[in-house]
Amino acid sequence: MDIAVNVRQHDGQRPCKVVDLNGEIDVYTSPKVKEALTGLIDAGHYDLVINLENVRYIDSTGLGVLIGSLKRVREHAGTVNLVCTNPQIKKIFDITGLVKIFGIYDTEAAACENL
Amino acid sequence: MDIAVNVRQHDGQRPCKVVDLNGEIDVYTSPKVKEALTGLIDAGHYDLVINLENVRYIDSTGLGVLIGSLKRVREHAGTVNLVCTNPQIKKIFDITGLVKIFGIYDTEAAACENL
Amino acid sequence: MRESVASAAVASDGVVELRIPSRAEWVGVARLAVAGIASRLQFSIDDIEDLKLAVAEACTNCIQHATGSDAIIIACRILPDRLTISVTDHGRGTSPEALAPKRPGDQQVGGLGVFLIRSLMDEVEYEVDPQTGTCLRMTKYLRS
Amino acid sequence: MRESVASAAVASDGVVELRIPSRAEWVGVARLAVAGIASRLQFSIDDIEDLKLAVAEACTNCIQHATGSDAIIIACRILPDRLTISVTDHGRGTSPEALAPKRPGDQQVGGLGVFLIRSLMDEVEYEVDPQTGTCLRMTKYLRS
Ligand SMILES: Nc1ncnc2c1ncn2[C@@H]1O[C@H](COP(=O)(O)OP(=O)(O)O)[C@@H](O)[C@H]1O
Ligand SMILES: Nc1ncnc2c1ncn2[C@@H]1O[C@H](COP(=O)(O)OP(=O)(O)O)[C@@H](O)[C@H]1O
Repeated sequence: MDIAVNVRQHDGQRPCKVVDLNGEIDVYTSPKVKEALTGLIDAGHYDLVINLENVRYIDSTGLGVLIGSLKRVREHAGTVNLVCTNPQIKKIFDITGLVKIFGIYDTEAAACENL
Repeated sequence: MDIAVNVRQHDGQRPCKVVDLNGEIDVYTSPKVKEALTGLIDAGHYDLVINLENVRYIDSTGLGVLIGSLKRVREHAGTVNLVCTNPQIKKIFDITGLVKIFGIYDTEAAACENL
Repeated sequence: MRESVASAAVASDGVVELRIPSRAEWVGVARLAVAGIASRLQFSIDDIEDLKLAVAEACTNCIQHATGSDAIIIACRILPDRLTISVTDHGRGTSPEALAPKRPGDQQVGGLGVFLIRSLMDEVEYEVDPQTGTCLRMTKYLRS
Repeated sequence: MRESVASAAVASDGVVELRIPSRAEWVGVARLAVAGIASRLQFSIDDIEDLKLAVAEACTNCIQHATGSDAIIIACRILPDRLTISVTDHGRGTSPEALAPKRPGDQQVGGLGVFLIRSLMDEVEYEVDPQTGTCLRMTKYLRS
């Protein structure tokens, strides 16, 4: 019922920060995710890949944090791509229409290449 | 929160039935375990190896079923050996003193050989 | 391996009730309990995930919006063909419009909770009293 | 990764309460809920297993011995240094001797439940009323 956040540098065609999330993102844990993403954006990192492969659960507060981050980086011509393979979590992005505003990829490589 | 029971024949020095239990043994599931063990004993199988390696949880009703089976096979000069490596479950056999009445082994091979 | 106990539970008028403080750290316990109840009733893994999310969204709304409520009561009623879950708080209620069915706006940070609840459950009903609080009753049917 | 919320919970007088029908199939839900609560409070994995077993033994006794009780109430009180769980039924009570501390007899099929509860928890107290039922209050301290 907790979340672990880990940030890595990815030096590809277009360098970016990769944020690994591991656990469950809910009303209790999403402030920790928000803090990490806000920290990166405040430090000038506007291209982000958020890896949700090890996220077993996400609710609307988690979605809100992702949407908020996307809006902020877009003000700086940046973008947020997601890595997600869990069908239940994909379903939530589908239902809410968020598939249309996020780039969602099956692999981290694809998410980084398509920034 | 459920239990799966599977019975295999073991043809060693002393042939026996090996009972694989997988899941949790509690007041809800122990009747199913009892039924399986009673069935074997009624059919004349008095040497039993009960493999608890995939048992994540056992309570006093589960212990009661094991003790009841041991008492019944002993009336026919049989015995019940257990395979158990889970430290939490070993601890319960320790606390209750059941380590003294059951043969408890780390491997199925050892449990079968020592019947 | 999973055996249905729905019919047995009905006989004893099966209600499982959980009461948690209206605080973010206890929503995970509500999710766990609901997952346990739903798996006893032979709901599919997908349906269990839907139930967990719907209950969590309801609890999150109590915590974030039900001003003055210190507890959340989650009552699960087990019927042979369905599970009805009510989530009740005793805080300040909202207007019916806030809870009405609607599609979420594009790129809007909030406003997804009620939409998700309505999407994931088969029947959803809000009872709002500005004085005594909000009661959300939602049902999911067992697919057979 | 696990963060203690004990101190925060005290401020709001944290009590998590679960009510289940007095039936074997719901004991697993009680175990899950207690495991969730205990893991929020930074109990070790071993201590969480102890708590699950103690609560399950208490529920099993309500189901098997508390004649006339149709529900079990499990109340978890969260304090900074301990978790106190009460398990209450409203069935026929037993004699204090049945619940007194004693070692289990050799090769006896029953009689392990109360012994395990007393072994696994730090403090155990029974309150028995033949008319109104049995309340077991048990405490485990957080090891620091
Ligand atoms: N239990 C509740 N008590 C009071 N107001 C509520 C409750 N549940 C929902 N609401 C209202 O409904 C609105 C919509 O909720 P929701 O769709 O979850 O979006 P959000 O919580 O992001 O605003 C909330 O903003 C709030 O005004
Ligand atoms: N909640 C309860 N209501 C009535 N009697 C109880 C309750 N809990 C325990 N008892 C009594 O205490 C005795 C000892 O319980 P226990 O050690 O669990 O062994 P067992 O359940 O196998 O008899 C029971 O036989 C019963 O008489």
